[in-house]
Amino acid sequence: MSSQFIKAFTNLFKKPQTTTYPQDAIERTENYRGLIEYTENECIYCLKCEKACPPGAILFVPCEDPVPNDKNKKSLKYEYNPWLCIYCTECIRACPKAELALTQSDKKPQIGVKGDRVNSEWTILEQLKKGV
Amino acid sequence: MFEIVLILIAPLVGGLMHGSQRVIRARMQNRQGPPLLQPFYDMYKLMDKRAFIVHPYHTILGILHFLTLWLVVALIILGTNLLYVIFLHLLATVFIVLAGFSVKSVFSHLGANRELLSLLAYEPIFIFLATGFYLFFGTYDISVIRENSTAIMTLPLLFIAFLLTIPLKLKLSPFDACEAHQEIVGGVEVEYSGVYFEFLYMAKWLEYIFVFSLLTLFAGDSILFAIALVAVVFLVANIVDNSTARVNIQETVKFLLIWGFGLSILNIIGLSFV
Amino acid sequence: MSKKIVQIPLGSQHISLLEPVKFKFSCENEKIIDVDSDVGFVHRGIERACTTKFKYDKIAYVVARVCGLCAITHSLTYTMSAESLLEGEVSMKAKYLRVLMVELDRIHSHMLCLSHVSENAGYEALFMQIMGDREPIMNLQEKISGNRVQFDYIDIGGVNRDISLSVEDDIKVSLKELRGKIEDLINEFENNYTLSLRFKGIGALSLKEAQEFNALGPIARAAGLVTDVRSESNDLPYSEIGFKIVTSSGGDIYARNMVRLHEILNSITMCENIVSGIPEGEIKTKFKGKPNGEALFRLEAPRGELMYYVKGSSKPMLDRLRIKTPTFASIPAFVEIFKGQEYANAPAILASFDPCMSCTAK
Amino acid sequence: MKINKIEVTLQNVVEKITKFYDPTTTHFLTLNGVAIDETKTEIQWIFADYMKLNDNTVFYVVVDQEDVVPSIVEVIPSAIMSQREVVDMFGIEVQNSAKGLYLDEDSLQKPLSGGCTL
Repeated sequence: MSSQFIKAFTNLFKKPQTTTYPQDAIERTENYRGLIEYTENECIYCLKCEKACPPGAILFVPCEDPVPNDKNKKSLKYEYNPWLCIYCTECIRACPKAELALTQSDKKPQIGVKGDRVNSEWTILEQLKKGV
Repeated sequence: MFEIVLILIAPLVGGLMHGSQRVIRARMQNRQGPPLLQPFYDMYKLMDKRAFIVHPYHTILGILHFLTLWLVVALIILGTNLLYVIFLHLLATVFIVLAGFSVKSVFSHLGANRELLSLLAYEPIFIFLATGFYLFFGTYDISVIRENSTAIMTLPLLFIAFLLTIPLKLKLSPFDACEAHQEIVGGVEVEYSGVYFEFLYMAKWLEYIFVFSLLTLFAGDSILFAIALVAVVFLVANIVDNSTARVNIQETVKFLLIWGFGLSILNIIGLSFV
Repeated sequence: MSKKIVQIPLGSQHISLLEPVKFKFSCENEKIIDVDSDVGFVHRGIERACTTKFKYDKIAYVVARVCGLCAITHSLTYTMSAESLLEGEVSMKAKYLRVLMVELDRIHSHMLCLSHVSENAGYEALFMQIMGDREPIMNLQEKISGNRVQFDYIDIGGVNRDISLSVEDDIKVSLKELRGKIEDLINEFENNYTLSLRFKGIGALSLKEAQEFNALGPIARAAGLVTDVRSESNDLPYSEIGFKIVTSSGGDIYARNMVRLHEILNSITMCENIVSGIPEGEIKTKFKGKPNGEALFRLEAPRGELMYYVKGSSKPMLDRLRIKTPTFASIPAFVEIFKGQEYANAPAILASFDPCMSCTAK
Repeated sequence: MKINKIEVTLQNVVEKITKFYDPTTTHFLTLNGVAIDETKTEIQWIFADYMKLNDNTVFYVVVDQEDVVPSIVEVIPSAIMSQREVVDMFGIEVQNSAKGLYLDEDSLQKPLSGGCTL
């Protein structure tokens, strides 16, 4: 009891340990797990990342005007849902051209708003994928 | 005139004391905590909330509790009879106890029960306090007590007994079993909402004024000593709050009845030998 | 005083609860005479999802979502049971790293429980202090796995990230600081008079009751029942890193707190031993085949024994996954302890069980 | 971990468990169900010994949807929770066991049984 008594008094003159976010930025560790970044030109469209993703946050959906790439024979388009992603990096481990086609950056996802394909529009993409 | 202004701003001063208490508590717990004016921001927010009335008497009793407490504080500032003040304060507590029992919520009942039990513990000490002042000064008049020099040297045990009731009245650990939000969700406060809760909230601020103005009676006519006394007691009460756990209501009553009651009686008996 | 019986609800939403659980106490003057419980508020159907929606190699990530605090134990238990149905061998280094994370998890989970117990006993300052002391451990976990809470660190074959030398140094420094703080806390829990009024002799579970109701984890060890899955299995290298069973007697809240505090000290020792003696090797090895057959695995989660039953038949989808969580098995013991206690002590008693409702309802 | 599987019948399961179970050395883990096909379910009573290396004992019986599984609450009071869970999840009747631990009236009934179609 007495040690807590003294501690309560001395704490009065100490700087509080609260991080005053957002005035002060939060320190990020070097291994911070941020967004998955995709480079269209490097991709070989093996679809391994899509199969590896546990929550299904990566989808290759058919589209009409794909970015010109020789490997893209089925005219697919890479779609990524950062609000579904759990940032486990299974996709990067599955990727045969990791560090080129798929990388993990230290960026945070934006706060998801309605126009960001968070829920209903992503469901449409999933249905489109199932239809293939 | 000065007294009238003082009476009018009493709840605001109480709010500031509550705010500073929250700041000090936060610093003692090594965290940032709310700003000093947070109680007033809370009030502003509460005004926006939908007020839900369980039944009119419950609400009226809550308002009466606040008004009576304000009257108590006013009487202290005006310097009237100490005994009136203490009994009027008892009435204020009775209002809130009645309010607690008038609704169906179990938590409210438990809170009112605990409030009654704590009344049993601290009320004798208040009455002994008045008796002690009467025996020393020959009058119950607060204005007379304020004009004479300090009585703390002759009433030291009563002073300690009074200090023991401060955590109970301000709902600080270790004697905050009446409110005990982890157990009974605030006790009697639980059924108040919106603008009507504000009255209970302000009543809490007035308790600060009530307790500390009783405390200043020990300082007599020296204003500096009064300020020092309030500051030190305020700080110590907060330190104790931050180094103890909540004690059960039974233990609280037992502790106060043994120590508070015992010390007061010792002091009164001692006075008759002086 | 009257003999009227009052029904006091605790939950499903209550200030002293972290998660939804409902207890209905029948009280006579604040003395509890009967208890009724309802635990199914957060049922999410994870067992079914694991057998219909996810392939066996992704389930480690799914079951981590059963519980936020013991996420690592869930994924580790599943992974180990799945590995026993596949062909392959986990490297020693991966095993050490797994134990390191599990023990760090145990430290911060126990600290959360202790802070919560003291908060429910009305000691907010101690709550803030323990939560503040817990923060470096969360940071360590973030440095190792990249995340503060959902680690996603363990996968079939090993672990996902290697540990760097600078992180090893950080671990050593943080744990050394923590040891001093925990010793102060032991002193505080032993000697604070108001805390002893709230904890000593309150919510006691006798050894006989603990055996009868199959109490687990710290609750059982506080009652003097010698059981710890860490010494009941040899799949993880616990015997090499200085594991000791901590038991106490009395079975009250105080004994449970003491068991937790001393377990934290033991875990700190283990983590220090791990960091100073990580063997060389791969962090991940390839596993072949599809799960075939039945496997049953137990592991000591912070709250007690966690069991996974896995059944597969050489298909990517499992046939059955059964999760038995510690709190789920202890609820009959909880109900028994509550009877005869004061209602005022109920929140503290409940917190001292360290109940995890999202584990229970899964 | 090693599993010792012992087959029992619905008639003798309580008797066998009573004979096997000693609260000072063994504890009951859980009652588990495994759907075998659309109507058959394997019910398992899982036990483990205190402080023995990798020792698990499983009593199992294959039941039909209509069978009533005997309750072991008399012997092991803590089995009540897992019995209620099996009732909810597999739609199998367990003696003296109430429904509705996890599932509400309007939710999918017996989601883990073989006959469940989603």
